[in-house]
Amino acid sequence: MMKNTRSGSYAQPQEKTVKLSTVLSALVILLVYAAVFVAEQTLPSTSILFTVLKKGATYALVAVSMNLLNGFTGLFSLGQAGFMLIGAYAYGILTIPVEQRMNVYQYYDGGIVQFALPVVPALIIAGLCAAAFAFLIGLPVLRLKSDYLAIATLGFAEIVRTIFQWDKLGFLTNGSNLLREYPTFNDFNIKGADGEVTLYLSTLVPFIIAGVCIALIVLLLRSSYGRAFMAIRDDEIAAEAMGINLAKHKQIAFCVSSFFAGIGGAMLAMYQNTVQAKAFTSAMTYEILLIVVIGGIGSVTGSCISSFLFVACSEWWLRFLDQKQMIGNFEVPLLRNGFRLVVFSIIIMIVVLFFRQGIMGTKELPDLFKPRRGGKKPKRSVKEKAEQAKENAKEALQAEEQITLTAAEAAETGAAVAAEAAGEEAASLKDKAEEAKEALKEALAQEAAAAAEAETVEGGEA
Amino acid sequence: MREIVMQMDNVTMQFGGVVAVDSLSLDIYKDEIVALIGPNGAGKTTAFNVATGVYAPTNGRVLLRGKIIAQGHPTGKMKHMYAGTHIGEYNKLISHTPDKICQMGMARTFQNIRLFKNMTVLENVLVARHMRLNAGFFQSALNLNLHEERRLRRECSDLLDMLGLSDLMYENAASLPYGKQRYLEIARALATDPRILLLDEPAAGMNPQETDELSDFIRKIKEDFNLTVFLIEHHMNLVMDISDRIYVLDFGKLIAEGTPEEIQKNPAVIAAYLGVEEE
Amino acid sequence: MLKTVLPYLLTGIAVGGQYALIAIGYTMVYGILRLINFAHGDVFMVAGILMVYIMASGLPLYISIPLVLLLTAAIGFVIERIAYKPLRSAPRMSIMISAIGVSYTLQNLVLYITGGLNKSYPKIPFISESVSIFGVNTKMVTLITPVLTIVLVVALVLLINKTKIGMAMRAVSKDFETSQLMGIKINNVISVTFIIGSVLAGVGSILYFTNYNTVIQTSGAMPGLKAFVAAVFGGIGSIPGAVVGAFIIGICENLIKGLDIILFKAGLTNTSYGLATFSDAFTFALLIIILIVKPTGLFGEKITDKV
Amino acid sequence: MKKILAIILAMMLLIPSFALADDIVKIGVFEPASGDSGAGGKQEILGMQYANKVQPTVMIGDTEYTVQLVYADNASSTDKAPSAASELVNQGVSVVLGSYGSGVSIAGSPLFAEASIPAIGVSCTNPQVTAGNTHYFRICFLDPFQGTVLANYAYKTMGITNAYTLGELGNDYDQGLIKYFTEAFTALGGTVMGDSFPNGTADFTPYITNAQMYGSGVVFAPCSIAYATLIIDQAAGQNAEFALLAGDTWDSNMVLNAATGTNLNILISTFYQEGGNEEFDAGFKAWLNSDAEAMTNNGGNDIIAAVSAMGYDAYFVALEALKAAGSTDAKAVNDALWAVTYDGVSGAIAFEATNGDAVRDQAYIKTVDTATGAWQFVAVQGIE
Repeated sequence: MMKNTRSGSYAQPQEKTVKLSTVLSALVILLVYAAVFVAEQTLPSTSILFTVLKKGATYALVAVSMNLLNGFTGLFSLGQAGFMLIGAYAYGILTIPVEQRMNVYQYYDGGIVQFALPVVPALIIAGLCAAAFAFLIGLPVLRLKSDYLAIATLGFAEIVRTIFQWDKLGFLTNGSNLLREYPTFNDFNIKGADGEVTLYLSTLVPFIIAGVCIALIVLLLRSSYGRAFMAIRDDEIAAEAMGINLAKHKQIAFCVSSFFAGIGGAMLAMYQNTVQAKAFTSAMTYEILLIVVIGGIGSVTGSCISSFLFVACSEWWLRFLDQKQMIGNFEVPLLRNGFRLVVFSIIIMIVVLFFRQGIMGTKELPDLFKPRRGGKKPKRSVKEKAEQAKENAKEALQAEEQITLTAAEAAETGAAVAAEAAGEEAASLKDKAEEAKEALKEALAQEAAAAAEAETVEGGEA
Repeated sequence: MREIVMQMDNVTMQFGGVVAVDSLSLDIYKDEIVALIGPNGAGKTTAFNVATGVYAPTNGRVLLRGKIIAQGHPTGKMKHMYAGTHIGEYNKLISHTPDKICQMGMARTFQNIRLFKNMTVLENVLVARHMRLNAGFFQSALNLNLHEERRLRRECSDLLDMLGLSDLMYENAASLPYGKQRYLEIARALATDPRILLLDEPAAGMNPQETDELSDFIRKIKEDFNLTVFLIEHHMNLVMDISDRIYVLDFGKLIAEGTPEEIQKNPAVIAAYLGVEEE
Repeated sequence: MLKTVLPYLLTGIAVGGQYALIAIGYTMVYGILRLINFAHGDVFMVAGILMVYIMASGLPLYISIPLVLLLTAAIGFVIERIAYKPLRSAPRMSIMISAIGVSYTLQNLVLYITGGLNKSYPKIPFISESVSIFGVNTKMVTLITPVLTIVLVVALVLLINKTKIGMAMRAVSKDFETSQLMGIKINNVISVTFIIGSVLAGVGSILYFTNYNTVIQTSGAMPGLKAFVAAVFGGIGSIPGAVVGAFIIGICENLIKGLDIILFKAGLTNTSYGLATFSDAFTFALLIIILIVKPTGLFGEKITDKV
Repeated sequence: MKKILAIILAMMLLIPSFALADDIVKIGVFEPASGDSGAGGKQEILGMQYANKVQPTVMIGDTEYTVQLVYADNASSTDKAPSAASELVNQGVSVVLGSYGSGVSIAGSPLFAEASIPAIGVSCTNPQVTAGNTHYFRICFLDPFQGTVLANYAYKTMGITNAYTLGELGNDYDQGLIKYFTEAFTALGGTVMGDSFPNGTADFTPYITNAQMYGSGVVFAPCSIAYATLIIDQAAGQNAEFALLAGDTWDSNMVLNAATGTNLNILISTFYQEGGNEEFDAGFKAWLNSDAEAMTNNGGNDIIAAVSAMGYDAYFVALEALKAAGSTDAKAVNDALWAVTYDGVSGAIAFEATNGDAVRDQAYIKTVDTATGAWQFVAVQGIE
């Protein structure tokens, strides 16, 4: 009944290109790592490039973890800074060398923890701590709908911040004071006997940590669970009707995301050399959210790229906007402290308003290497499509007419109030209206696209 | 006596003061195709929603293959507002979430198509297999269940092949034409391994020729998948063509039941559909 | 005992009134657009900054106050037109992100203009004066705030219930699509909502900053967030709810700040636990609790899911 | 679109490399120009800028170098501090001045250490800034000193036995000073009650009520200026009878502005008292009055903040170190710094040999003359 000329032959090349593009992507990633390694050995280690790369890698992980929630599971959570804080503190508390504790916990007699863990176990525990908190808070709040969830998680982050600053817990958290002296990125450099660095790894290691974590997230997204998350994002009700336990899967996504946010927090602690709860404000969450948006909600690649761009722009490239610049004798107007942030926020608003897809949309790295399909389509299918679109449009129009009529009826009998009370009727009515609108939009878009395509094809032939 | 696959006992669904479904009782036997018809706003979709666990019934119960999947009686404010009958018969509250009911073998489609729009056709179907996954979370999350994953993909692409959607396997679900989206929704429901399939207006928006194709298709899947089918539909040709039995709802009440021939002749049904000259 | 609690109650009521004026803006916008207008707190802050600059330019009070309110209304209107209107059909998350973006932009703009230094708010005669009530010293504004808040709220409720535009607003908040089909000019209604919300935030800002006389770019964030919590607490979409919620939060917050000493005076403890630390955390804990126990808030209406 | 963006970004990369290269020595200014400590940071920068105006060149060896100040805003935040520090390192500065605020100094410290660049803390009073390293110096006194000085003054000179402390939650400066103050005050036999307020607090009336209820004779509130003005205003509104006591952060004309016309008793400890050096005072005021932007950054009037004087001194200490090192090489400057002594406007500066802290045993206590809106010298107070 649906015989098509392209039948069957379509799937095969698809498979092949997937493989090719995967290989190419892997190559690109490998090149990036190699470049980082080489740059680190050749350029002076104090170059700001490395500072930016370290923070970029950290933010990339956090942004991807946030994307897992917001972009792939459709849970709008604003608690990221809170989970990072937990991770950062867990890492700091567990890794400060025992002999330094008296020094760091200067007001709390060296604190209660009197041992130090190696970096990797501490990182994992940092993630687990964040995940454990996420589990507890997730039980009640994940039932909430989108924006309520956002505000509840935001509130949660604020509560966490307060608790960690409370001086009565100072024996553990050092109260309002800094945690420091724990291993930082620079401790990954390999030093010779004379104390000189023989092999620089302080940038590569954060790249590796972030890379491994992001790879794990990508694997998760590609798994059956990842599909379930995306199904929940696309349509919660349908997902539930298809046998997906919403509570369980939301909880999993929330905990996994927080786990990696915790590790990201620990990385941030290593980057900052010190940890202080004060820095983990909602502004930090917003920053990460904006990174996700700029990169494209629902694209891991996008989050990674944009986090490096974001960090580089805000903390390096645009810094010159904060200082007076002279071109010859002419002083460039407007440039003074704070201008960088103004320019930056305007760029962000432009992205949010006009480039809603962000850098990558929902595309991933391998998608960039796939041949574009549009150009290959035979002319006939274009015409078919156009016709189909027109038909759809007609149908939608009719449907809408009908809805307007029924809506008018509803209005007569007491407008919206009655419509709501009527339960099923209201629901079906509204759905129909939505459906029709969507169909109409789609149809119009399809028609336009088809027309455009037809034109280009014809143009090409002429 | 044949096995009853699904049974509704005196199901009442009341929203505020409005009784959407009023003491509905029906039985659906194995291997039947049963239709639920009625004018707009008769409460058909509400009945579906109660059966699939979206709404908990205000009163009454639903059984799936002999097991109670939903049972309720008026509580809280509803105690005073309740306008239905059979009060006090269903004292134990039982409710399952829709996912649990789906796992127990009842799958559905939606009146307004609810596909996972940003996922491919194949992925849409794969999602429906998720609950039957053997691998645990970590095994799956680390992609260690390659074998199972490959099997799932094969099964799903076979299913799509069977439904004539295989050439669209890697298309985005949202980019499918309307008719195909309806078929995809059915394919997705079938992928959950259902015993009984609930179709909510599967022919909505289809032209007569497509509707005919659809009725053949429903018969075919019923045979191939060994299904029981329960559907809501407005296209009378389709209903009369494929139904073994028909239930008719009007203002939430069951006004008739019987074979297509009986229903066509039933004066109450005719009155409900065409309206009766008063006096 | 009462003597101990009274000063906290008094400031609590004043703070509550100021939160209430901000909360109304949140609740009205949410009622209509289902959008948490994250930028609302910053509009409140900008109103404060405007007042600083306008008064500094030497305009008399009776011109500068209306001018500030007018400009604040204009800002609210422009924000809606630029940042929210183009996204009307976009997913809700996009609009919310846009709101966060606007908030970020406003803060940075003010940072740039003021140089990140806190500006002291001009003293407004009469309401800045100190008064003594029941032996407690406070500012006049503390007494005026609740009264003015109630007056404004009553006026607003009348506007919503008695006027044509009010009816349109109610209709839109009940059912966005249907009212559009009924011929209500959605964009006008939304603009009016934003203007009303902004003006009230402007009034709130005059009261608030007269009390706490410093404005800085981050001044709006916390009051904004708390006002939003108040709106949710009272049942979002409900104006009386927002007002009641705001007063409850204002009073609770202040009582917690004094909890140590209240317990101390009551003879329950003799050490300081530093409970005042949790005054902000408490607000958010309250939010999470109310969302779990009664997601619709105190006065919210139940919204049934459609399938 | 994306291409254009890429080109723009590439161009931005090139811009910073325009700097010219003839005989310039760069001094990094690692200060907050935004965030909670923005106001204080700016006043500290003013001192450096004025010093740069007074002495724009330095003789290193036989060559006269022009001194260029390179700024990096650490935004008062530990998560922005490393990249700001890195920016300075990248610009090739020989020595760093700053920061206002100890947390950011500690966060930036390892980056300076890695590049072997010495840093001179101007007003970061936390012991941990210089502890255990050889590259961070400071010209101001430390928290334990300041806290003890104030406790001594309150208990011994003012004769107060009941104190209330109020600090920002999560701010190590506030909490550190309070800690030392409390220890010293209770050791003397006084009692101390206290609260912490969350970041962003505007409503201090309940805390002031708390202090009144405890019957405290003095409120020790060593918080940042933004909160200081609020506390002063609200304390005045409640007719507070206690004295307000604070550390060096309150030495700002914003505090003066807020306190003028009230009948509060405000006492602070600080590094410098206007009138300590007539020449500096006159010159600095003249400069402020001639430069509108500097005036704005100083809060709109020409009262000299102690941190400005400290910034001024820090600049000259850096020049001394450069002269002594005889080269612009950061490592050489670091080595030379240990032996640098300088007679600055805020007093004689020398570094002790373990941590590189300033050798200072006295603080100025001053009070606000609420009628005229000026600082009034009260006493010089040491630990004993």
